[in-house]
Amino acid sequence: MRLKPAEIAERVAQDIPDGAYVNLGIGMPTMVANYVSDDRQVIYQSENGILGVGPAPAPGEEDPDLINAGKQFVTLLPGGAYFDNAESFAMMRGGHLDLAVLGAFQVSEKGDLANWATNNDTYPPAVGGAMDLAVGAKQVFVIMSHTTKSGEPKILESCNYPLTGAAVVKRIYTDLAVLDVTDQGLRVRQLHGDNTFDEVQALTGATLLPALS
Amino acid sequence: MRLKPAEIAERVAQDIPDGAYVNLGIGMPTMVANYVSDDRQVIYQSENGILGVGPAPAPGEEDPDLINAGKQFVTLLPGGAYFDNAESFAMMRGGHLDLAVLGAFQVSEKGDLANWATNNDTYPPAVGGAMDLAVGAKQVFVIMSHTTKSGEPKILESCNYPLTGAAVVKRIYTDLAVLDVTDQGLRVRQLHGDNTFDEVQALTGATLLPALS
Amino acid sequence: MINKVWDSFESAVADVKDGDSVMIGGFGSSGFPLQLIEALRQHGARDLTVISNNAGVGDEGIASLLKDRLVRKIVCSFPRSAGSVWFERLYEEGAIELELVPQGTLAERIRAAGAGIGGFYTPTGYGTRLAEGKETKVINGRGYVLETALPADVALIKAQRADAWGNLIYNTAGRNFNPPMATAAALTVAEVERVDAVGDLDPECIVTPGIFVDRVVAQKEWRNDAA
Amino acid sequence: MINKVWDSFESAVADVKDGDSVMIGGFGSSGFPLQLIEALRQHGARDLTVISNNAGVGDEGIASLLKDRLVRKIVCSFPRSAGSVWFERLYEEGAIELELVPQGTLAERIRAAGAGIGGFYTPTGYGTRLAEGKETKVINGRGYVLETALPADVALIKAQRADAWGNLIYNTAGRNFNPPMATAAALTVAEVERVDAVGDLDPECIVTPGIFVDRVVAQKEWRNDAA
Repeated sequence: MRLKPAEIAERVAQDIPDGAYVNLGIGMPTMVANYVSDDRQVIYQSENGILGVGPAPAPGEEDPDLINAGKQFVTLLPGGAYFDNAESFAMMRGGHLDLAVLGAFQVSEKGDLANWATNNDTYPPAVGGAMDLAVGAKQVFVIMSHTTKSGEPKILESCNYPLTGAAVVKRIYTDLAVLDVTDQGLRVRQLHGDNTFDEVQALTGATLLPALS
Repeated sequence: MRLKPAEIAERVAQDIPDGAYVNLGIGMPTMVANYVSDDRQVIYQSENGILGVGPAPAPGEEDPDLINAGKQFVTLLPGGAYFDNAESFAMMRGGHLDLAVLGAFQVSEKGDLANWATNNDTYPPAVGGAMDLAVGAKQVFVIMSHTTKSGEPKILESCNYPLTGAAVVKRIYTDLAVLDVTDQGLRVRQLHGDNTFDEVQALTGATLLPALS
Repeated sequence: MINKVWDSFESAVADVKDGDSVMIGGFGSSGFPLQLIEALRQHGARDLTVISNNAGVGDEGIASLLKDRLVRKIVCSFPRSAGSVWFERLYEEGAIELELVPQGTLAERIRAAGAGIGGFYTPTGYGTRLAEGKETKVINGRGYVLETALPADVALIKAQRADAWGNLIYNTAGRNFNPPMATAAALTVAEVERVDAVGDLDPECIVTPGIFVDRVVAQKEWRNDAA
Repeated sequence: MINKVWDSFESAVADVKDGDSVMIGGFGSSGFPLQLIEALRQHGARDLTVISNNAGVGDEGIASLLKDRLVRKIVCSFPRSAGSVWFERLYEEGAIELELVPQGTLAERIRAAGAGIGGFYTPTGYGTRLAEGKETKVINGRGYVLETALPADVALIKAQRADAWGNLIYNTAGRNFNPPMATAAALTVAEVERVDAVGDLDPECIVTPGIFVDRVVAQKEWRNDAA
């Protein structure tokens, strides 16, 4: 049983605490904001210089300068603030964000993250703010499909794509399971639906530890 | 013939160009602002985070937070701005100020500046912003008496007090003369009143070059 | 009297030289000095090094400089966006050099140049391909990469409001790279929506003090009707 | 709901521990968190390292901490002002350690700590006594000194206005060391003149975003009468 992307995002949202300062990466991570329950106040940062990112504006109400890292129009919540990119990345790198939720190509059992480049050298590389977030946030959660479209594992003993950061990922949310990166190795935190440990292990390129009871 | 401190300040003021961004050190340098002619617009920076420092406020009009580096109450000119100390010293160190006018204990013929500590080790040292200004401003002018109170030269082949910065001074304004620090050495730019080259040389601890005609 | 307001975009960029390094503010479509870029394109200085977060999309802005083959090298964090066809074409041809820099390192290198800092140790990129060949240092048990200041000959930036002293105020997320770039170039030119009277910008809210700005050009003529 | 407003200065500093490093904002008489300092003095934590631009004058503020002999070490740029009698007395006795740092280097080390920068190369102090024993490096022909980040356990800062999210706005030159210190400590406590409703501070003019601030205490009770 595989969760849909929106369902993985919903699962991540359950683990975002009230009052947290959070940066959501482009793509699937951005969906997480849709599922945080209304009784929690979460403050979203956008790398281009926004703290307190609000929902999309009503049509016709867009401020042409007010976009998020994914270049989508957004709004500012009351209590939000603007700053420049040097300050924004000082905030990120300086360990002030409680959490970054990022997509990934691959994650290793040590928490190494690969999410900026493949081994396809004919294509120009692009890194953006991924490396800064990876080393800067107090915790990094990864949200991704457990395997590639062709069924290859994306969770490995070591990444074979270029690293974004070494030993930075704390938890991995996939369509099959939730895994914690621990000093002992990758530990299953939750199996989705009726998935069994052995089924998830078979689709994982690193040895898993069973959930603690 | 020795100029009074206010007269030296007046002489410095003549050399401050229209439109210049200037930091005036504490003490005699601060007097320079009193003598800049009204047809020149000079923007003064204060290290504690002011650009566009204006004159002292009228009695009773003081803002308790609005002080200059010498802890005197000041005002802000229209067009001025506030910023924090990290930004203020970024501005100074980054070479954005056209000119710093500083006092000195000693200056060497190479333009070394000593203005923060003597060799009296029983007294606790204090440096403030002197070292940042010395290396940061595009030009450093020194304003000081030519000799100590006991008549010892303050302009020397090399400073025997601890340096504030090496090879940073461009011009020295004293009660006796104006001297330029050049690649060839210290060159007389102007002798005040009826002072002769030989009289000034006799009170200087480094070899002077005569003024260019 | 200090007056940094220039009449035209053309004159404000007329002394950009072949081979210059040019910072261009903006992030996505936000806070881009589009009219300054167009003036630079028409000016035609070649062999430029462009420093910006992106490498342009479509035919406009930075992409127009690439299309006209005025750019020898680009220093950026994210050259590959949807529609960055001119960058991709030149890159495939080997007609443009790319220096890829993590976004925060790019911003911090620009700030360092403006702040007189020669270099700094950042944890970003440590242990990755983007740190290869760079000096590293372990400080208090953590690994850091040495990155150096990145100055430029010219910065083209975009703000919302200015005054004749060059003070700048931005609009919402339109700040992005503009304030640090303003500090880091030998010549800083700001495209603004309007010019206010000196003293009309709140000194508590000025983001870029005028000392960092050499020239200001308004997008259209504007008179301080409130005065 | 996020509410960083605390009821009293006493409770806001109650968990400062013996041996902590404590940043204290302010420059001269401007932007000093005097009531937080008084609460810290009464709290009585000892063996403190104080990081501030000055070492106090008279009997008030930082000087009151020295007078009560709560401070083991002071990191500052200008300890010797007219009236800094307690610092001078303890220094003569050998009862206080002094780390003298050029003012811009002090501000930049604090900023570096808040910005995740491990260290940086500054030209300030190169070739002087204050660079003795430090690593140096010549970059593009200019000499630089390596300085490291300076974090703290606690920052006590002063602002003019705050909201419950911890956003801060300052008054004129009252910013000084307060904004960089806000970013550099594990626990940042702000003394403010008043607390406004969330959303009442202009997001274009907020100097310290609330993410850097843990606790806010108002100098007197204040209600948002405009609301």
